[in-house]
Amino acid sequence: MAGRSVSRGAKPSLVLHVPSETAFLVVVRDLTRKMAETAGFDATTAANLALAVDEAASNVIEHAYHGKPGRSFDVRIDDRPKEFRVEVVDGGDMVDPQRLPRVDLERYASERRKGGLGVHLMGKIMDSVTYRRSARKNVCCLVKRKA
Amino acid sequence: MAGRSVSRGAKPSLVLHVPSETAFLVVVRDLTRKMAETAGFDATTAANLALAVDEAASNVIEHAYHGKPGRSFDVRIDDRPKEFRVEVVDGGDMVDPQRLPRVDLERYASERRKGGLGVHLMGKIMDSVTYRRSARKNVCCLVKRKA
Amino acid sequence: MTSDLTVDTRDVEGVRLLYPRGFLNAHTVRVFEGELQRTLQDQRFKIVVDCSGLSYIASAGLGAIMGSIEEIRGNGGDLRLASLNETVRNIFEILGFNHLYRIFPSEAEAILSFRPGGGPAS
Amino acid sequence: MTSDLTVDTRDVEGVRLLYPRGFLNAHTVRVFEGELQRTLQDQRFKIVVDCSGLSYIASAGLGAIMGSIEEIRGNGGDLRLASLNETVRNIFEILGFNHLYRIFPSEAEAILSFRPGGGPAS
Ligand SMILES: Nc1ncnc2c1ncn2[C@@H]1O[C@H](COP(=O)(O)OP(=O)(O)O)[C@@H](O)[C@H]1O
Ligand SMILES: Nc1ncnc2c1ncn2[C@@H]1O[C@H](COP(=O)(O)OP(=O)(O)O)[C@@H](O)[C@H]1O
Repeated sequence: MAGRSVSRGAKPSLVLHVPSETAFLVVVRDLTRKMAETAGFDATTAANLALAVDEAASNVIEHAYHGKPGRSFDVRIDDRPKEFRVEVVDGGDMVDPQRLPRVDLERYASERRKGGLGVHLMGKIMDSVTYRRSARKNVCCLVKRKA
Repeated sequence: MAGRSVSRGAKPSLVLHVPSETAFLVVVRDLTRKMAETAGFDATTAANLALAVDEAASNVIEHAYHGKPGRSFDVRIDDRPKEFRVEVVDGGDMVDPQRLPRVDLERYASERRKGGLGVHLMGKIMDSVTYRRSARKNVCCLVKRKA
Repeated sequence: MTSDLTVDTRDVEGVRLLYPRGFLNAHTVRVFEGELQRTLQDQRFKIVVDCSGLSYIASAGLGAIMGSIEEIRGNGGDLRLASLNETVRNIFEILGFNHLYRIFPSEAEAILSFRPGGGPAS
Repeated sequence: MTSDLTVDTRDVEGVRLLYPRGFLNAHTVRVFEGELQRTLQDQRFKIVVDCSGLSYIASAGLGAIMGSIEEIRGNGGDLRLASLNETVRNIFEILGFNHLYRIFPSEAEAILSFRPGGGPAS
């Protein structure tokens, strides 16, 4: 068999502008997973990266916008040579990264809490998760290094 | 069996901001197909709608931007109650809708042409395809009525 | 019309089976929580969540399970999981949930584990 | 690294088989055109494109086929298609290409059709 193929290197960034409704989370997820697979991550890692971005976007809808529809946020996906970087940018309430909860899974169930798992998962999946304020926007930056 | 479900009605618009590279066409396609399925179209129709948008985006990259990277265009997807509407917006060369070719498939092969099929396909798939100039941008508007 | 999550239920040998079909995230979690609440109201504390139709789960879904487990176990029952796909199992492992919950390859094994003397999780 | 399109080739009974795997649009059409050109340079004019690995085709791919068909038929050959999925077949039908090309359910049937007395398209 003879063969030829087209494959892809790192790409300039793609931005998805998303209304503040949870119905769109699945679109954020699918796009992130596709871009992560294109960036060379295996299927399981790509699914995990998509989950981390789903969590960041869920938090924007629930906490920055308090579940109000009619707002929007951006998901900027950057496939860089050494890392896969996603920024979730919103114009809602600020996050205080110092006040993000830390989860102790041993005690979690008995505390009867439901929150905190999203931030915990993002940290487990990504190499870094940082929050900053830029041009009056909140930017949550998620980075995964390439192998 | 007892059951519950969440399903979706019409949604506000989602915008994908895309670099002018053919490598991103697959992302445009996947997003359109997903949104079309969510809007209630069957799998084959959703794939066709995704193809029409792929064709419009390909034309922007090839004809409005002449294959130059470093530019970008927007794909705005609007799931309205009675129609599914996609606008592809670019800042490149204008299209003259009058000069878009009409394909006569009977004679097509013998004319040894390769072009014209994209515009033809868009017209076959959509209920309407219109071009307009707005705020110094080219807008290609593709509409499919819901059944 | 696509449906993002449905949750069918069934009772077998006194065990309540939940069949989430679709994905379980912040958008769909209310449906799942609703079925879980109904199960507890029915005084059904032996619960198997058959995940064969579940494409993925986000923290909202995991939180719903976490939020009910004390009540379930406090009533002498348990919530056990079956037929997780690779994506879902991976998330359970990342969170260490595989140490908090008994997970079975198949629904049948999960049901059998509730019989007196039912074997340990495989 | 994902690959968007590969085109393997094989010769069987004097027929050149092309196996596009992936999708065929403006991004990937060069690869497909390259293999088609190589086929013509090899003076292979009995061609079967086995589409079982093709997820979808856009006008760029259809144009590549259209652009070579006259040369192929002018040399006493033909380009025939096999194993189209629902999405791809639907596009061929929308364009009326099913009247311009012979399309077979399987690769074997497409190959056999090139034998002297090979049956009509099904
Ligand atoms: N983008 C955000 N803006 C404001 N607050 C946030 C944001 N993300 C997280 N938080 C805070 O951190 C807490 C934990 O978030 P998370 O782990 O996702 O769990 P949950 O969202 O289920 O509460 C939230 O309850 C909220 O107080
Ligand atoms: N967005 C556009 N901007 C400028 N010209 C366009 C655009 N779309 C189509 N055209 C013109 O219409 C022609 C036919 O387009 P199409 O049917 O897609 O075939 P192809 O792109 O293969 O030539 C193009 O060759 C081009 O001249």
